[in-house]
Amino acid sequence: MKRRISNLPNLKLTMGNVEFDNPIWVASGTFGYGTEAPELVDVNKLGAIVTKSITRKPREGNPPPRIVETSSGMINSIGLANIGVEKYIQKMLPVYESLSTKIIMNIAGTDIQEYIEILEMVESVSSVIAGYEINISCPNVKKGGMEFGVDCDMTAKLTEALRSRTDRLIIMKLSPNVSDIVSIGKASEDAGADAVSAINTVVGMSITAKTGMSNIYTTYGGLSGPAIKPVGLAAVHKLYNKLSIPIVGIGGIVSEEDVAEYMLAGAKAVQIGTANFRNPGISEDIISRFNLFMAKTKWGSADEMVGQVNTHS
Amino acid sequence: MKRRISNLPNLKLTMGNVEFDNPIWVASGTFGYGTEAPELVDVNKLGAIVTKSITRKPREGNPPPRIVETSSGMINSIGLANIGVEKYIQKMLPVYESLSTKIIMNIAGTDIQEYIEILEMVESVSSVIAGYEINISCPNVKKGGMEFGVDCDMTAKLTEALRSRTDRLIIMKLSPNVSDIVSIGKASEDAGADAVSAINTVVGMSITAKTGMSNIYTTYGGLSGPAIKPVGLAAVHKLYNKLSIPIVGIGGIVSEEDVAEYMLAGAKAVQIGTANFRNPGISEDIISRFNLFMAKTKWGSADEMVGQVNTHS
Amino acid sequence: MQIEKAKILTNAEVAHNIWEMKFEAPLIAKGLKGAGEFLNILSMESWQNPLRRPMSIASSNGDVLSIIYKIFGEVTTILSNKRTGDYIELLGPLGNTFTHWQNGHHPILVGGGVGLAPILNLQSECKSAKIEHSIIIGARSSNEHFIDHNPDQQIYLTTDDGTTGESGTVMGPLERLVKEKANPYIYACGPEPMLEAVRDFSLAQNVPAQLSVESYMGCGVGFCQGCVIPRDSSQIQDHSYHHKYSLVCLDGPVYEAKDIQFA
Amino acid sequence: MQIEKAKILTNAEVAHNIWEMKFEAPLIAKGLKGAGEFLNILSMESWQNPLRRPMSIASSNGDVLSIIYKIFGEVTTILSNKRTGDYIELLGPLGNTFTHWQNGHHPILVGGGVGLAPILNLQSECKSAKIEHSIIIGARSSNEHFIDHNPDQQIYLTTDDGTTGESGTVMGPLERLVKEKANPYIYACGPEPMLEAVRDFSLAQNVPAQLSVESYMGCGVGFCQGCVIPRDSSQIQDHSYHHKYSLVCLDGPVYEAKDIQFA
Ligand SMILES: Cc1cc2nc3c(=O)[nH]c(=O)nc-3n(C[C@H](O)[C@H](O)[C@H](O)COP(=O)(O)OP(=O)(O)OC[C@H]3O[C@@H](n4cnc5c(N)ncnc54)[C@H](O)[C@@H]3O)c2cc1C
Ligand SMILES: Cc1cc2nc3c(=O)[nH]c(=O)nc-3n(C[C@H](O)[C@H](O)[C@H](O)COP(=O)(O)OP(=O)(O)OC[C@H]3O[C@@H](n4cnc5c(N)ncnc54)[C@H](O)[C@@H]3O)c2cc1C
Ligand SMILES: Cc1cc2nc3c(=O)[nH]c(=O)nc-3n(C[C@H](O)[C@H](O)[C@H](O)COP(=O)(O)O)c2cc1C
Ligand SMILES: Cc1cc2nc3c(=O)[nH]c(=O)nc-3n(C[C@H](O)[C@H](O)[C@H](O)COP(=O)(O)O)c2cc1C
Ligand code: FES
Ligand code: FES
Repeated sequence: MKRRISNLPNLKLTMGNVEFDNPIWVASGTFGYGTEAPELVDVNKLGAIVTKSITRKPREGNPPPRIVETSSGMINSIGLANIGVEKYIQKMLPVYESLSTKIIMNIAGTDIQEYIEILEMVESVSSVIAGYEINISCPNVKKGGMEFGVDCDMTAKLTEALRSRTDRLIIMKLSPNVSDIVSIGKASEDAGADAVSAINTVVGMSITAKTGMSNIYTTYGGLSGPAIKPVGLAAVHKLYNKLSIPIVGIGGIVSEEDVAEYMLAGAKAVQIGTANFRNPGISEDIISRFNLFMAKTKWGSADEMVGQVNTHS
Repeated sequence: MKRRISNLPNLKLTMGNVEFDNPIWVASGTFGYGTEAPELVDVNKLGAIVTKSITRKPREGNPPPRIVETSSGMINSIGLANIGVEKYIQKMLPVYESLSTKIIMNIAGTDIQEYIEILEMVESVSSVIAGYEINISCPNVKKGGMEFGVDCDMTAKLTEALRSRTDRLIIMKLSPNVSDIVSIGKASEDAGADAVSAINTVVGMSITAKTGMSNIYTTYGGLSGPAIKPVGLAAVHKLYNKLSIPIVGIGGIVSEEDVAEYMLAGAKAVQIGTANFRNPGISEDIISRFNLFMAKTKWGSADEMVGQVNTHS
Repeated sequence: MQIEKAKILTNAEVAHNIWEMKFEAPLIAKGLKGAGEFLNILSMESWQNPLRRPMSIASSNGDVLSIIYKIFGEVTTILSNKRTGDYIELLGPLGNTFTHWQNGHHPILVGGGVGLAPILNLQSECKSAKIEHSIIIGARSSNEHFIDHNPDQQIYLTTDDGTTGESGTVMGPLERLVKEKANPYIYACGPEPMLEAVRDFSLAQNVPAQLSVESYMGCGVGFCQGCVIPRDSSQIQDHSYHHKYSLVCLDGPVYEAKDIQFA
Repeated sequence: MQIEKAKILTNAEVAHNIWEMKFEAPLIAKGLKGAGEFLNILSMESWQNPLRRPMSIASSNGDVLSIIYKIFGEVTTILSNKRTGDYIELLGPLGNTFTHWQNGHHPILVGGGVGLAPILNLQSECKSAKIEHSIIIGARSSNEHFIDHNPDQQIYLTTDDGTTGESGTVMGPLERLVKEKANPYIYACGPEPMLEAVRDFSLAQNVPAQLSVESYMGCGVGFCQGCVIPRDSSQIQDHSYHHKYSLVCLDGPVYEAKDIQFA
């Protein structure tokens, strides 16, 4: 076993045609557009920022209450409140020119045409964005995303349509609320996605017994946070066993050990979500601590540990 | 609003042809065969005991490690270790004659024939059992249960086959690991089930970063406990909206308020699982505290609050 | 805006179920802009409760800040178990401040329940600036009050059950004071029904009012989009991505009464 | 078997990362059957860690019991933060006991790490019963020991790094003592590699041995079927529903060396 305590371990990775400084990214919808808390986090330290889902038109989102805490987790139903692609191009893309971290634009739509339109609008202007994460798995909008996320054919069609229109990185973001996440992942891979990310939130509900009220306006919302880490790990490991494209692990990551667990399960990179709400600087902290963690393990680089969990078999 | 502080609230309920003293039961696999801890719990106080899944032959179960704690939850992969139906008939049924609580026998099989055989063997002897919970949703066996739990047709066939062979209560136990739990519930209802119970455990995985080991021998196991309460509540509420048979709510219940939340979401009865491991007497405690809770609410009986969550709409 | 581990100086029950905690937070103290701002508090290592809890700043005195909190659920119970010398982790200062009170008005400060916290902070500022003002404090019963009824000092207490001060809600003294005082400006914080009553009254009487509102918060910094309230204004705020809603953590918690709606 | 809230009398670090806690548990104390039994401990209200933690009883003295624990993860850290006068909730006594040590043997007691706890309890019983015995205690280094090396009293310490007592593992003194003593019987508790070595040695030398083993426990009472170890015995136990496995919480934690397998 080689040990490299002296040098910082190598955290670089390549996905599609993009090189990332490290595998620790922030998840869509949990870090705004990346510019909200400059006093608290140096975003240039992050492996990537996945920006809040963008739709064709601005969306006001769902009425409050939109969020509620649960045991080791939270439920949200923001309803894809966002500024719309036009404003994203106009206001955000220029800002991203000055950041050295990679920007991944998360896109959501209600039909294939909407996804295509958004992507084409962004492709038509020059910008530094590294690629797209395609949200086919948001549980919080009535029409839309969700329908793709449970259907292999639709996922394949959407992936193909986008693939043919960009050379940038395409990551399909998968839903855990399905009987068989691997088949959706495989459909994405076969249709040309560069990677898949998993998981989006798990459908959940919260009620206050004393008042009899639902704590989320839309009744159901998406469960996230440490409570769902086991669900995310299982999804990533199953995908790793059957796919050859890289997997981005998401769900309940709050520490450097959680990052390592996801990588051992098969994730080449990870995204931190809910934890950013507790501490806007946590992702930066986790990157430092992951460096120390790696320095004490037998793995020479982050890449070497991907998928190497010992499963007793 | 009527308030009945003086009298104990009415907790009785009828499901199928069975009258239960109260809606608070213990969940299969979390209370053994009901006779394990007589010093710590008076089982006759419980609304019902759902016994550990029984298969046609005794099963040794999976190799250890079989369980591991997670944030506000645990993962298990017991692998349906059980004494088999013959010993159940021989040893347990006579014991149940002396209990005044209702016994619900949980059955698991690898194909329809196995379920039928088990049920017929029990029906062929005289006993006091109140009915059957049919486990079509165990994530921890290679062959078996799981296949039914994700497939409407198989669920319908199995339900019909069992329905035609018993007049006792039949509860189909549903898996949350599906794209559409309501369709499986509807298939059960249409095929003659008296009730459905939801949810069984959520597929999950656990890894120790330092050692790189999977903490469960079979890699994947079933997540239970408070972490999954939001998932159970959402499932119950969705089922309540579309089914007319009663729903038994399961998942993360550890307090009288959790019981009330499940009832507000649509459960006519509930089962307590993982919490029994922390405190073998907790279900009895929760029944007392639920009585006090009810006495302070506007609901005259437990039945009145079923499904009455206020969803802002 | 900072994250700071603050050392607890005192933590004591000041009225029934209502606690006051004082702590040293020099970094955050340096960034304060005025009464109305809040802190987002983390009370434990465990992730059982992943989210921080927002609490208004009730006073600031050099490096020492205080909060006044009601024991409501899990986290406020944990807060009340903290002892002198323990630490809590603060994110702050967050949010906007009460304004215009220095501009020649007679500020009428109205606090209900623990909504009193930012109102007491504003009272201190009025005192320091030697601005004549009145304060009305409402509660259900005398055991929830920890300040004395003192009309001579323009301190008016109300209780629903009449056990202290005037019987009834804060609206009694408020309606009276608005008539008595020249150029009144209302500043209120408290439970939603109280804020609605104050809002309706201020609009009907055409008296300006600022309300400090609460909403369920995920982050306090604009990341989560969880803390919205419907906004009655044409002024588009980018934070909430759409003019229909306003983010309480960034645009609030203090709003002109006319600008917000209640659900 | 009882659930009892026990008042903590003392809680202190006795060696590097190793703590001893004493508490009053009169109900549980009444039910004790002998050394080897354990408690299932709940250290908090929160459900962040839903499961209790099994800990061997290290001593019993009237109503006062003690445990010796190593700070391993979340819950043992919480345990170490408890102060005198705080309460912990115990479920116990659980499990079986060491046997045969009163039957004319020379008990050789072997404890490794915190596996020492039940071994110290057995040592006390030997002392009370005035049975001549030897004790071997292994650790990685001297800072993990809190008992003195004292061959005159038949107390033998070992350390991997030789900083105290004999250098090496417990196997050194064990092999020697087994030869020296008439009618020896080995009682061991400690990390799995140590137990495996003791087991193999006892089988090879045909010396009887009882081992106290650990396994991940869900309930401690036979509900969950989580705590199994593979069993090398034809004796069918109903608890685990099948002869292949044994439930450590009910059939164990003490096993005849020949009866169990290690993974
Ligand atoms: C800007 C602002 C300032 C506040 N100032 C004060 C104050 O000075 N003193 C005071 O006692 N309280 C204040 N609150 C309310 C306080 O945040 C809640 O009472 C506290 O979060 C309750 O936490 P808990 O864990 O004890 O209760 P829980 O059992 O978790 O929840 C009980 C109720 O508390 C509220 N709550 C819980 N979590 C949050 C959250 N993350 N964000 C907002 N509300 C939440 C909800 O209404 C919930 O129904 C303020 C809230 C806001 C938004
Ligand atoms: C019969 C028995 C007697 C024991 N006696 C002692 C003793 O006297 N002193 C002592 O220090 N330790 C003893 N242990 C081990 C002790 O239970 C663990 O060290 C403790 O649970 C660690 O908890 P944690 O939260 O600090 O660690 P965690 O971070 O939760 O876990 C670290 C490791 O502790 C073990 N563990 C965690 N939860 C459990 C559980 N529910 N059941 C069993 N193991 C678990 C696992 O190996 C896990 O990998 C005993 C275990 C058993 C089964
Ligand atoms: C408040 C909130 C808003 C979110 N918004 C989006 C979104 O707009 N698009 C998206 O793809 N995922 C969204 N997510 C899902 C997260 O990106 C992530 O997949 C999920 O929260 C699981 O990770 P976590 O457990 O680390 O939070 C959102 C999550 C939260 C909590
Ligand atoms: C250790 C363990 C064993 C279980 N065994 C069974 C089983 O044999 N049959 C079954 O239908 N469900 C079984 N379950 C699932 C529970 O009955 C219940 O559906 C699930 O644990 C969710 O409830 P909870 O969160 O209250 O634990 C088991 C759960 C656990 C934790
Ligand atoms: S609390 Fe998260 S955006 Fe306001
Ligand atoms: S710990 Fe649950 S059966 Fe042994």
